[in-house]
Amino acid sequence: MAETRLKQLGGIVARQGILIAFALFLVGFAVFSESFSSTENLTSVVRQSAIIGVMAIGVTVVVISGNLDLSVGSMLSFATVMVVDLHDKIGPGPAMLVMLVAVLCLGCLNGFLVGMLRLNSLIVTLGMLSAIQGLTLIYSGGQNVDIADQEGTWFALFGRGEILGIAAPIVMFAVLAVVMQVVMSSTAYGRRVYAVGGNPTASVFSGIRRSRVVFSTYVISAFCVGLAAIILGSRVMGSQNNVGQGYELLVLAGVILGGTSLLGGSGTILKTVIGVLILGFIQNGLLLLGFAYYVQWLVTWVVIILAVWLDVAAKRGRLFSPIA
Amino acid sequence: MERLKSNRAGKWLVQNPIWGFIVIIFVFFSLSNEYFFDMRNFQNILVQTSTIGLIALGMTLVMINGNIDLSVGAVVALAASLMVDIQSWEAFSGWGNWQMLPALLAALAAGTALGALNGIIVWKTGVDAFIVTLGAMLGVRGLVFIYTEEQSFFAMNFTFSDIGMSSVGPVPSLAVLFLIATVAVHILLSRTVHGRNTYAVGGNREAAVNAGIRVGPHMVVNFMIVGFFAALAGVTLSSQMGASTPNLGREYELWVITAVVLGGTKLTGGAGSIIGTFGGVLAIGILRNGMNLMQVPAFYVLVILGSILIAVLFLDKQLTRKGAEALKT
Amino acid sequence: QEYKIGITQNNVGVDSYQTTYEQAFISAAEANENVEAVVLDAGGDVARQIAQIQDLIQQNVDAIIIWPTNGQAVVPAVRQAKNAGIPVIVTNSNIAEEGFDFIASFSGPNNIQQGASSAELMCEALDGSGNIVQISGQPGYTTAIERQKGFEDRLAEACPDVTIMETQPGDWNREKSQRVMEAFLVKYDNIDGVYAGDDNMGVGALNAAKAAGREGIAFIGATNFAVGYEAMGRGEYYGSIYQSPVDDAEAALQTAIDVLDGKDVPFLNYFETPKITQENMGEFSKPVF
Amino acid sequence: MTEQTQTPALRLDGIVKTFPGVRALDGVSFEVRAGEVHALLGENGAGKSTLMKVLAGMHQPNEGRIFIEEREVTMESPLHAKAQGVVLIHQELSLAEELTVAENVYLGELPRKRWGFVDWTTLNAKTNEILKRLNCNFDATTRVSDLSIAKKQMVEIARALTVDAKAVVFDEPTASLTDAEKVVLFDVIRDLRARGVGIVYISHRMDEIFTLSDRLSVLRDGNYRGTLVTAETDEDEVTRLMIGRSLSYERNHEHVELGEVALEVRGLSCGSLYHDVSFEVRRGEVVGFYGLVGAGRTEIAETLFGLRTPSAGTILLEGEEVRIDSPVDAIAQGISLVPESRKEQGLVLGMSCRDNITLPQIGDLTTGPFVSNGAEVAIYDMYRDRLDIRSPSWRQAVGNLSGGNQQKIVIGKWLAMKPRVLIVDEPTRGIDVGAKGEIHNLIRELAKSGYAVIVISSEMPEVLHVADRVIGMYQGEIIRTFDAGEVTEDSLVQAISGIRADKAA
Ligand SMILES: Nc1ncnc2c1ncn2[C@@H]1O[C@H](COP(=O)(O)OP(=O)(O)OP(=O)(O)O)[C@@H](O)[C@H]1O
Ligand SMILES: Nc1ncnc2c1ncn2[C@@H]1O[C@H](COP(=O)(O)OP(=O)(O)OP(=O)(O)O)[C@@H](O)[C@H]1O
Ligand SMILES: [Mg+2]
Ligand SMILES: [Mg+2]
Repeated sequence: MAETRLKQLGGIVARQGILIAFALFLVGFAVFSESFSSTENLTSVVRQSAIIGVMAIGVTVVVISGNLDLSVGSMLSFATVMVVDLHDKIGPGPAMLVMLVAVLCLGCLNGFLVGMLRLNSLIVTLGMLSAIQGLTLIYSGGQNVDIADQEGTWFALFGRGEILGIAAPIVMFAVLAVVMQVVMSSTAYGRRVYAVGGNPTASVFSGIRRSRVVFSTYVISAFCVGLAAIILGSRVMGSQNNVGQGYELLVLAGVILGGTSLLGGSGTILKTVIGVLILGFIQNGLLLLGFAYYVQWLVTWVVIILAVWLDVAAKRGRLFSPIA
Repeated sequence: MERLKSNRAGKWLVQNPIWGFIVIIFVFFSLSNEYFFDMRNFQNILVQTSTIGLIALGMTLVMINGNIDLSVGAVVALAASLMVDIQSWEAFSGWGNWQMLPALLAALAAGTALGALNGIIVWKTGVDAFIVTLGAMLGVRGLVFIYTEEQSFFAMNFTFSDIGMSSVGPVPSLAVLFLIATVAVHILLSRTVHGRNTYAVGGNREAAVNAGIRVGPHMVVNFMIVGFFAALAGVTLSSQMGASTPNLGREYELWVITAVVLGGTKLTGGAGSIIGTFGGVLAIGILRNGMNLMQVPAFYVLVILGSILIAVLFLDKQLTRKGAEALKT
Repeated sequence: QEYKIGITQNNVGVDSYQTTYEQAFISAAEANENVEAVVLDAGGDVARQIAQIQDLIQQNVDAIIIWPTNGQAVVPAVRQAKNAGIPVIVTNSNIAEEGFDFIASFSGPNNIQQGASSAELMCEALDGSGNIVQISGQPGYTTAIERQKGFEDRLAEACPDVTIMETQPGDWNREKSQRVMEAFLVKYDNIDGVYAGDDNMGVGALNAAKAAGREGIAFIGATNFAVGYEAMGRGEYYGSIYQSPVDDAEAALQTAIDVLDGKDVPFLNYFETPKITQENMGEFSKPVF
Repeated sequence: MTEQTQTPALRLDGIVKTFPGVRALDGVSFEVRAGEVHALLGENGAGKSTLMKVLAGMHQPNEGRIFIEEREVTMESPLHAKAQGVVLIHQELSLAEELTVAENVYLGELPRKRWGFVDWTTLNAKTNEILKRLNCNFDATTRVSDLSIAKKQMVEIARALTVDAKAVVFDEPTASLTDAEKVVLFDVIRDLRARGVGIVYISHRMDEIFTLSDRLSVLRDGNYRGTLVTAETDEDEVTRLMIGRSLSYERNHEHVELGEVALEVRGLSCGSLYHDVSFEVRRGEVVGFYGLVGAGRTEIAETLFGLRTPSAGTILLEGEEVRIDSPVDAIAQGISLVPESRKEQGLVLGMSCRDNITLPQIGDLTTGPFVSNGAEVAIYDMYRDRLDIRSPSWRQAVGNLSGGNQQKIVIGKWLAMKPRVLIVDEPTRGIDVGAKGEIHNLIRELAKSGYAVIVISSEMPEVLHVADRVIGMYQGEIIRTFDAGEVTEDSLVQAISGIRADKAA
C-alpha cells in the first residue's frame, strides 16, 4: 500500500518536469552565488516577478481558451502612464479607478474583436499592441510622467509597501494566483474556458456561449494588466511610454514555461507562476553572477530550452521526441 | 456578394482578400498624395519591403509546417554584422570586390546553421517552436553582441552599398532579388515534393508521419530555409546601409508574422500561400510608405497601422462569410 | 523664399527628451514663416530611417535633418541625399566619420564630453576614491556607447582610485534600472556611487537604494530630467548634465536654414551641456520633461 | 470459393500492448491467410484498432512477434510496414485537408521528376485510375477540404490501392459511407482477395461481416477469443463470443400510449439546405429520419438546436411557439442533440470523461461558487453503468477511449440533461452490437417514460427497429412519412431516392 503510494507520488513528481527544473536552478544559483539565496534577494526577485506574473495569470486564461494576447505589453505602458499621470491630477483612488475602467475598455475591445467577431487573435492583439502604443503616446504627448510626492501618497503601498509583513506586490500576486487557480479549476466558468480552448465547436454544441467566454478572458487579462500597472506605477513612481515594450513575449514565455499549450485547452495558473518565477530567478541569478548582458542572453536561451525540454520529456517519459 | 463569388476573379479575391485591400489603399494613396503614384516611389516600396518580404517567404514555409520562428530578427543582425565585418578583414584585402564573397557565404551559412539548430532542437526535444525560437531570439542577439562587441560596422568599400542601391534596368536590384526569390519559393511550395509535404506536415502531422514523411528532417529543412532568408535579408539590408548595427532587426519577427498571417497563412499550420504572403508584405509596405508621404504624425501612425491590421481581418471575414445558412458556432 | 526641410528623428516617444525635441522643432518651424517642415520618426529602426530618407529625397525637400538611429548605418543614405543635391544636417548624435564628406554640418551635444563631465562629478562626489557601479543605456546605441566611453576614460584619468565594480545596461528604462540596482545592492555592500546613462535610470537606481534603506550613495546621471532635478532639490541626487532638447532642436533648424542661406557654418556645431549639481541647480530652470 | 491457400499472409503471435493504466492487448495471436477476408470483431475497446496499429507500425508492442509470409518482421514505422506490404485504412480520417485528393492518396510517396518537382501528370493519372476503380465521381485534383465525409473516407480507402499489398486492414471503413459506396468498396475488397491479398476487416455491422468475410476472429478485453469460419456460424454464436451472452432482439413495438405533441415544426426552411419541412413528435414517440447523406437531416436537427437560423417556418414546443437562437436556448427549452461528429462536435478530447459528460449542465452542479465534485462523479458513474462505458477511471482523457466508448460518452452527456426532446444524429456510428442494442433499448425506454425522440440514421435496420414513425427525406424535402405499421424497406428506399408515394403507387 505504502509502496504504491510512493510509486504514485514518484510518478506525479516525474511528470512535473518543470518543478524539477525549477529546483535545479535554485540549487545551482545558490551554489555559485552567495547572495542569491539570501532572504532579501529571494523576496526581491519574487517582488520583481510580480508584475510579469500578474499579467501572465491573465494571459494564461486567454491562452487556455485557445487565443493569444500580445497587447498586454503596450497595454501595461498605457495603464501605467495613465495611473501615474492621473495620480497627481485627481488623487490615487480615482486615478486607479479611471485607469482600470480605461484598461477594461481595451480588454472589451479585444474581446469583442476576437470573441464576437471571431477575428484571428494574434493579428488583432498585434494590431492592438501597435494602436495602444500610439494611444499612450497621444495621451502623454510622448512625455514621461512622474508622481511628485513619492513619500506622502498611500499609492506607495502597492509597489513599495508591505501587507502583514510581506511585500505588497508579492501578496497581490499570490492572492491573484490562488483566486484564479481556484476559479479555473473549481468553478463552472473555469471549466467552460477549458472546454472552449479544447474544442470550440464542441463547446458551442454543449451550450456554452463561446463568444462570451472568449470575451471574458480578454477582460480578465486586461484587469490583470491594470493590477500590474498599479504595482509598476507605485514601484517606480513614474512611467515612460514604452515601459511595457517587449513584455508580451516575456509574459508568454512564462506562460509556456509553465506548460500551458498554445493550442489551448490545457494549462494551470500555478504552473504559470512557476514559469514566471523561473524567468525571474534566471535573470536575477545571472545578474548576480555578474555575467555581461549578452552572456545572460545566451545562458537564458539555453536554460529556457532545457527547462521546457525537461518538462516535455518527463511528460512523455523519454528524453527525445519519437517523431522520425 | 454571391455574384462576386461566382466568377473566377471574384473567387480568387475571396481566397486572397489581402489583394482587394491592396487595391483599396493603392487607390486611396494615389488620390490623396501627389508623390505616391510615381515609378520611383513604387521602386522604393519594393526595396523597403524586400527585407521583411524575404524573411516572410521563409516564415511562410515554417508556419505552414505549424511552427514559428521568432529568432529571425536577431539572425538579420548577425548576418548583417558578418557581411559587413568580414569583407573588411585583412585576409581578403587583396581580393578587390571579391572580398564580399566570403562575407556573403559566412553570413548565409550562419543564418542557415542557426535555422538548422532551431529545427533540430524542435525536432529532437519536442519543445514547441515558439519557445525554442523565443530563446534563440534572445540568445542569437547575445551572439551578435559578443561578435560585434557592441560596435556597429561600416563597409569601407562603397561598392557594397552601391550594389544595394543599384538597378537592373529600371528596377532596383534588391527589388529584383526579392521578386525572384518570391517566384522561386512559390514554385518550391506549389510544385515540389518538399513543398507539398510542407502542407501535409502542418495540416495533419499524424497523417504525415503515418505516410512515412520524415517529419523531423522536413521541419529542419524549412527552419534552414527561413534562417537562410533571414540572413539574406540581413545582407540586403546591410547593403542598403553599407553598414550594420547590433540592434538591427528588432521586432522584425512580429512584422514578418503579421505579414504572413495577413496573407492568409494559418497559425495552426496546413494552409497558406506565397501569393498571399507577398500581398501581406506589400500591404504593410504600402501603408508605411503612404503614411510617411502623407506625414501622418508618428503617434497616429501606430494607431492607424494597428486599426488597419484589424480592419483587413474584418474585411477578410466579410468576404469569406458563409452567409445566413452557416452553422453558428 | 520658402524652404522645405525634412527631419527624420530617432525614436519619438521613447523618452521625453526626444518628444520635447520634436515639439520644440515643430514650434520653431512654425514660428518661421519661411520654413515648411516634414517631420518623420524612424521609431528607432535604422531600416525605416533609411526608407524615410529615400522618401524625403523622393519628395525633393530642400534640406534633410537627420537624428541618426545609428551613426554608421545611415551613411550610404546620406550619401544618396548628397548625390541628389540635398544638404544633410545631422542632429543630436553624430554619424560615423566616413560620412562626414556627405553632410553639411553636425549640430548637437558632445556625448563623450558629457560622459567625461559625469566622471568629473563622480570624482568630486567621492573625493577621489571609492567603489561605484554603472548603469548604461540600451546596448548598441551610439549615445549609450559614447557616454559610457567618455565616463570610463575620464574616470581612469581623473581619479584612478574610483573603481567601477560592475556595469549592466538599464535600457533607458527606469524599472529595468531599478531591478538592476536591486541586484547590485544585494551583491555589493560597499557601493559609494552610481553612474547612470541618464537621469531616468538614475532615479530608478535611487528608488532601489531608498527602498533597501541604503544611504550615502552618490547618484550621478546625464541628460537632466525633471525627476532628477527634483531629487537633487531633495538632496538625494548628487548631480547630472544639463542638456536642453529645446536648444538642441532650435540649433538643428537654425543650422539647416543657415546652410540653405549659404552662410558659413562650423562643421561641428556643439551646444553647451554644463554640469548641474545640488549647489548650482538654482542657475538652471527645471527641465520641462 | 476463391483460390485460398493455406500459407498465412500474416501472423501475429502473443502481442501484448499496454498504455498507462490499460492493458489493451493481452497476448493476442491470430493469422490471416492470403486471399481471405478475415473479420475482426469485438466490443468497443476490445483492442481491435490497437492490434492493427501494432501491425502497421504505429504502436510498438510490449511483447509478441509479427510474421509476414512466415518471415518474422519488426514494424518500426508505418512506412516500414507499408514497405513490407501491410497497409492500414484508419478508423478515423487521417488526411491533410489543404492538399488535393491525389496528393493525399500518394502522401509520402509523391512521384518525382528532376529537382524534386512533383510529377503531376503521373500522379493525377494514377490517382484517377484508382478513383475510377472505386467508382468515385470526383477528380484527383479536388481539394480534400471540399469533400464530404463519405468522399474523404473513399480517399482514405484509395490509399490501400497504391501499393502491391500483402495484407490490407480496413478499420471500420463503412462508418460514414452510403450504401452505394459500400457496394463499390465490397467489390474492391473482393477484387483484392482474388489477387491473393490477405484482408483484415473490422466492423460492428454483422450484415457486412456475414456478406464479406471468410473467417472471423473475436477479441474481448484485449484477449483472443477464437476464430470461426463465417459460413459455419451465425450471429448469435459470434455475439456470445464477443460479449458473453446472446442478444434478445425482440422487435419492440408493443403499443405505447402517445402523449400530447411535444415538438411541432411547421414549414421550416433554411436557405438551400432544406425546404418546407413540417412534422410533429409526440411524447412517448420515436420518430426516425432516414435519407441519403446530404438529404438535410442533420441541418434540421441543427436548426432545432439553435445552431442555424431558419429562413422561414415556426417551431412549437408543447403547443407554444419558441425562438431558438442558440444551443443555450435549446437546452433551456429541454432539447438535446447528440451530434453527428463526435470528435468535432461532441467531445473535448483533452478533457476527462467526467468533465465531458457534465459539460452542458456544469452551471447547475455547483455548491456556492464551486463545482461539486461529488455531484459530477455521481452523474458520471450513473451513465457509465447505464451505458456500460469502458474507461479505467473518470479521469481518463476522452481522447484515449476507443471510438465506441467515446460515442457513449456523448450520448451519456445528453441523456444526463433529461431533455423533453432528444435528437440523436447517427447515434450508433462505430458502436458494437451489444452496446447498440443497449442504446436502442435506451431510446425506446426514454420514449416510454415520456420523452419525444428524433433518431437520424443512415442505417435502415436501425430506423426500422427503433422508430415508431419514419420520415423519408430526399434533397432537403420530406418525401413521405410512414407509420409504424406501413413502413417497409422497399417503400423507404423509394422515398429516399425521391420517388413520391403517389408516383410509386
Ligand atoms: N493512446 C492510448 N492511450 C491510452 N489508452 C489507449 C490508447 N489507445 C487505446 N487505448 C485503450 O486501449 C483499449 C483498446 O482500444 P481500441 O481503440 O483498440 O479499441 P477498439 O477495439 O478499436 O474499439 P472500437 O470498436 O470502439 O473502435 C481501450 O481501452 C482504449 O481506451
Ligand atoms: N461536400 C459538400 N459540399 C457542398 N455541399 C454539401 C457537401 N456535402 C453536403 N452538402 C450539402 O449539405 C446539405 C446537407 O448535408 P449533410 O451531409 O449534412 O446531410 P444529412 O442529411 O445530415 O446527411 P448525413 O446525416 O447522412 O450526413 C445538402 O444540401 C448537401 O447538398
Ligand atoms: Mg477501433
Ligand atoms: Mg448528417
